[in-house]
Amino acid sequence: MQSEDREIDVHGEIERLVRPLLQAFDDSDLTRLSVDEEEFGLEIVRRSRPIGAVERAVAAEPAQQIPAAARHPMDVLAADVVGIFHGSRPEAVVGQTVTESRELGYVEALGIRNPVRVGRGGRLAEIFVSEGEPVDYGQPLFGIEVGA
Amino acid sequence: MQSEDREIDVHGEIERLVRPLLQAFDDSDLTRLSVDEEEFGLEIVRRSRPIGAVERAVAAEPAQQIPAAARHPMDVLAADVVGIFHGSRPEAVVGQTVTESRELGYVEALGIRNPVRVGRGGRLAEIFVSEGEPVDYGQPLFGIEVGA
Amino acid sequence: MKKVLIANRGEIALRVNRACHELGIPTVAVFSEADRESLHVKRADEAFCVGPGPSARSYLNIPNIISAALISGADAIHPGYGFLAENARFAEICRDHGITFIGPSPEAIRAMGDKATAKRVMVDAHVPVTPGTGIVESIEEARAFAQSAGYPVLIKATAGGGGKGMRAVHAPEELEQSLNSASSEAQAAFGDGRVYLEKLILNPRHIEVQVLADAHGGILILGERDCSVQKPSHQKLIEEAPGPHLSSAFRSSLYEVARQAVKAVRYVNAGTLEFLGEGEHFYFMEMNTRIQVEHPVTEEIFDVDLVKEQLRIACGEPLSRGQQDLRVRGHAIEVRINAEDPANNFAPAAGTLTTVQLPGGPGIRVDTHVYQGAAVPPYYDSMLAKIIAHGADREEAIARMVRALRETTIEGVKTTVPFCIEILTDPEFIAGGAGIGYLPRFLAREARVEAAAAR
Amino acid sequence: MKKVLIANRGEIALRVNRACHELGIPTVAVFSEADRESLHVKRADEAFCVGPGPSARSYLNIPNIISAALISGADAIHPGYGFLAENARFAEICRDHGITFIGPSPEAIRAMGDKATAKRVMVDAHVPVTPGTGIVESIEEARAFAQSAGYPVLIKATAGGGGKGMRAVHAPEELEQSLNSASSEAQAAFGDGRVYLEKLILNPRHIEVQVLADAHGGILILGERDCSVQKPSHQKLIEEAPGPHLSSAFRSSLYEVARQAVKAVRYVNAGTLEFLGEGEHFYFMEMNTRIQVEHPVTEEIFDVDLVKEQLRIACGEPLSRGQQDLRVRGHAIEVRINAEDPANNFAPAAGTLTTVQLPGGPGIRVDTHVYQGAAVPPYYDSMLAKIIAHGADREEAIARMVRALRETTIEGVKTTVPFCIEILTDPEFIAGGAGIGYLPRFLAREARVEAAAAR
Repeated sequence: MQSEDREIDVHGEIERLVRPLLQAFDDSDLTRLSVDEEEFGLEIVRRSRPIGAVERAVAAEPAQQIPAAARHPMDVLAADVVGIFHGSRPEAVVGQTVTESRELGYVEALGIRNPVRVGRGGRLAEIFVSEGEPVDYGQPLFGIEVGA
Repeated sequence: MQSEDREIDVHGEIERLVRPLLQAFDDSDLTRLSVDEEEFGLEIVRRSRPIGAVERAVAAEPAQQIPAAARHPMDVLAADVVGIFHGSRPEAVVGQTVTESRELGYVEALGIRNPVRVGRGGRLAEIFVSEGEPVDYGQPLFGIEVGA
Repeated sequence: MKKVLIANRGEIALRVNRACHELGIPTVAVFSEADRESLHVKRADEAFCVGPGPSARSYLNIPNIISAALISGADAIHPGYGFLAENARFAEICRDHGITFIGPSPEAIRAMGDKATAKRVMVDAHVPVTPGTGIVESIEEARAFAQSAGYPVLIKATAGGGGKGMRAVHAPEELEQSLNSASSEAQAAFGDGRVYLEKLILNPRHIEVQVLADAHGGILILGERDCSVQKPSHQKLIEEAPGPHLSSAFRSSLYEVARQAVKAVRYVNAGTLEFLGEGEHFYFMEMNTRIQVEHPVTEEIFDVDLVKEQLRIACGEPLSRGQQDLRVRGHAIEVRINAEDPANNFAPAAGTLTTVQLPGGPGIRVDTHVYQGAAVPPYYDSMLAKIIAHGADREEAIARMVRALRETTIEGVKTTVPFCIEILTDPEFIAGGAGIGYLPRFLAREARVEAAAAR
Repeated sequence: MKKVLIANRGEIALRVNRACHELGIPTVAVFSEADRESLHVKRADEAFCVGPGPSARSYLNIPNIISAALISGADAIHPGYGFLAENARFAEICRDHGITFIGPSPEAIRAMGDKATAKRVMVDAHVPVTPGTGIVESIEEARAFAQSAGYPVLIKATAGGGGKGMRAVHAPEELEQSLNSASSEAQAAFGDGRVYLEKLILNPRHIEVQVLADAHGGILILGERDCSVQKPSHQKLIEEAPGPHLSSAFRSSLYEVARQAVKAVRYVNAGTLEFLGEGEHFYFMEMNTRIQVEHPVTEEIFDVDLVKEQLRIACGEPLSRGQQDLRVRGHAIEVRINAEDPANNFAPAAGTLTTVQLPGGPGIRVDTHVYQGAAVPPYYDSMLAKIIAHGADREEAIARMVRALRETTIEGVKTTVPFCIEILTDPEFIAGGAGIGYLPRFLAREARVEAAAAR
């Protein structure tokens, strides 16, 4: 679940791939499902553990919220340490334009603040975590539509 | 491995199915492989046991020996008891025409002779066992091209 | 013993194959056309197809099995359990062909196979059987029996069946009236009013004793197993050894009786005496003249290989140890993993096993013939695997079994795994010593809970 | 202990998970991105990804592991073996965060982790170490040492390396000349002619002693394991308990020394003292301050759960039994099934396991994290499974192991299964008591046989 900067036809791909996959995933006992097609990479995660329980954080919510017309590449900012997520002030809001190096939040681990900063600027398309949520290594935190 | 009375294009089927299957079978650890297509049924058996060791008795030998022009249904006479196979006198010979009810051999079990008789007459296309060989239930003994 | 033919399938065929191979004895498998891809065929040194899927034409096909033994040069046959294991005629045919039948003599099989004969033999050997009377001629006779056997008693019609002419009597003041009404009912139903009395055992435990006896008079009493967790069909589901909460007086009396019984029958090889236990009393039910499904729990607590002992005994060797060498080591439990649906009256299922992940680690033994991709044919019994958990005590054995069952993943057919987890975490099972009424009661309780939840 | 984080992967993570669950303690797994589908993740109650595939960034990532423990509320960490198990700094960090490290104190880990310190501590505790001298000043001093330690002896250069200045001396008459030539060679090579002597142990056996010690001074000596079957890289391949052909004098001396060593180090928790054994003598090599791969053979013969004991000790509880309660039960052997190719210098293999069929039945325990369809990532050690066979004696244990290995089918990567069958059926292994030179010798013999066959 690293940054994804190819241009994709989100709506078409949702129709073709995500819906049946989500259905199959729901019917399964899988906790994580990866697809790596030429024009589309996707990972569906079920967090069955009591903590950090954002069901299908990566795929399901973007599928509902990214408008069909969006054709911008997406950067996903992921946690690189295990800790507790906190949003930074001023609070980042979905739809907002965010600029390079802005601190959107931080992961607190062993008393240390590990900032989560925007790489390439763009439109904040997705917040995958909530305030105070435990996150593990590689867990997606924010999605940025680069150049939007 | 019961009698097979559909008409088949043996040569075409060998080209299409049997060769690659035999190859795959040879490369595998399988002892038995079944194929059940609409127009063709086939079973390949490897007898890895020290006794009754007729390698690929059912498929391989017919594949080599049945002439390409043969278009007659094949009856397979199989053992219905466990015992020792003996040929009857006069000895049956491949290519011979055999008539209904003729005793081609017998399986001796617990001192009892269990005759193997021709069902529908035809051309004796195949003898799958040798004199004195132990046979088990369902083991193919003779192949008769019905109506040939 | 030069070569052993194993006249069985499934896990017990593998169990016997393992014992033979560990002793360096080659094996011959027999199989039906439905079992061509079975592990018991692959693991044997030779194998013969003896018939089509249905058992009657394959695993019960005596001529083909004997012929396979003769052709392959097998000089002994192990029958496993089920199929031909308690068929005295089969044991005789083996003897007639100079083949060693790995089990007791045909005479012992026959005597114990007939319930009336078995009961008479045991009574003669002073083995307690369920107390009862002959035809009751008078109320005084009935009263005297009930007095001595203790209430409750059961009145049964000689010509009886279907519960007609049957009455449970719980107190002396009910006896006379019950006797009269039972007799009238029997007279009306069968034209025969004669009745007899038996002691009524309300919620007995199924307690069985494993024995081994060699041809030289050596006898080993390998303790008891409690197999009280039985489905409504009386099939055992969970077995354990030792039996929980048995007094040492109960045990020593039980073992002494078992020894008398083995001597009385002049029994040789492995066998099991089954009893109904109630409080400090036990009553002989029947003797199984073969290895049993649940033999591993005894193996675990006594560190003995019962199948190897069977082979040694059949070779005429003496038992590998004496009674004084045996020492109980902790506690063992066996769970039968069946391809059946407990929610649907344990209906058996057939199919292909798409996933098979079996448990492991300390204290866990798995006896199974299944593997990922294996087919479960519809012809045979539904047992897929036995999980055996051993622990320092019953508590540890249960804890291990629960975690082992949670590790078990079998997909493709419904299995008893989730149901058995429920049993093993149920306080009544954990308390130990529940009778054979336990599982039906558990099922009824669950049904009530579900019904309540549905409201 | 409310919740245990297991800072490991593979079979040992499952082993610890089993012990915790059997004791009713919830578990937290940590995993790398390469192990997302691993059983140790699925079987734990919670799981945290702590980094990418390479161990340095995941299983050795102390901040992420500690953070996972704190977030999940785990109050104890079990390190398994390898990775952080003998990292004294990690044990200290746990202590600093109020987390119980399930193992000995950081001080004990540190002392035993440094070979020079460990040797000094052991010498002080009268534990025999390989005899040796300081810098040899005279031929008389050398002669005296060789006399007392016994030939052969090894001359080594203080500045040594690469065999320069090294000489094996097998008889007194060779001593003086060897000493002179070694010194000259060392002088020429390093500009330093100083040499010292050590006893040369020609074909030692690897004999190790399992110990358990609680915080109350309780010590259990759980006998020895013989781990002499080692690959040329000195990795153990087959282990057994008890050690074959050891005299009772050897054993009682070994156990007494082990007890002294544990006391000297004020050791608490499970540990293993490794010795080189030669005839009636043994010499301390090192102490492993953790649970070991081969712990199951000890568990099998003593009926003890070493990981549960580790948990109890870490909770401050006393040992569950006394030395007098221990009794050796038969013989146990462990074989490591590795994803490696013995024909190609045991080169490790990664891939996907297309078939996994594991053995079962009496006396067989399987500890594994693999399953049919599982991936074997390239980052970690190549062990796929441990098969443990227990029998009434060594002969039965070997017979069971051979049949268990023959039952084992693992496809998708090359494994050590066929190679281990060859070892277990080799007369020299069967005879028992071969030293650590055995496997290299076996390999050379096989190579010669193959070369001869190729001619």
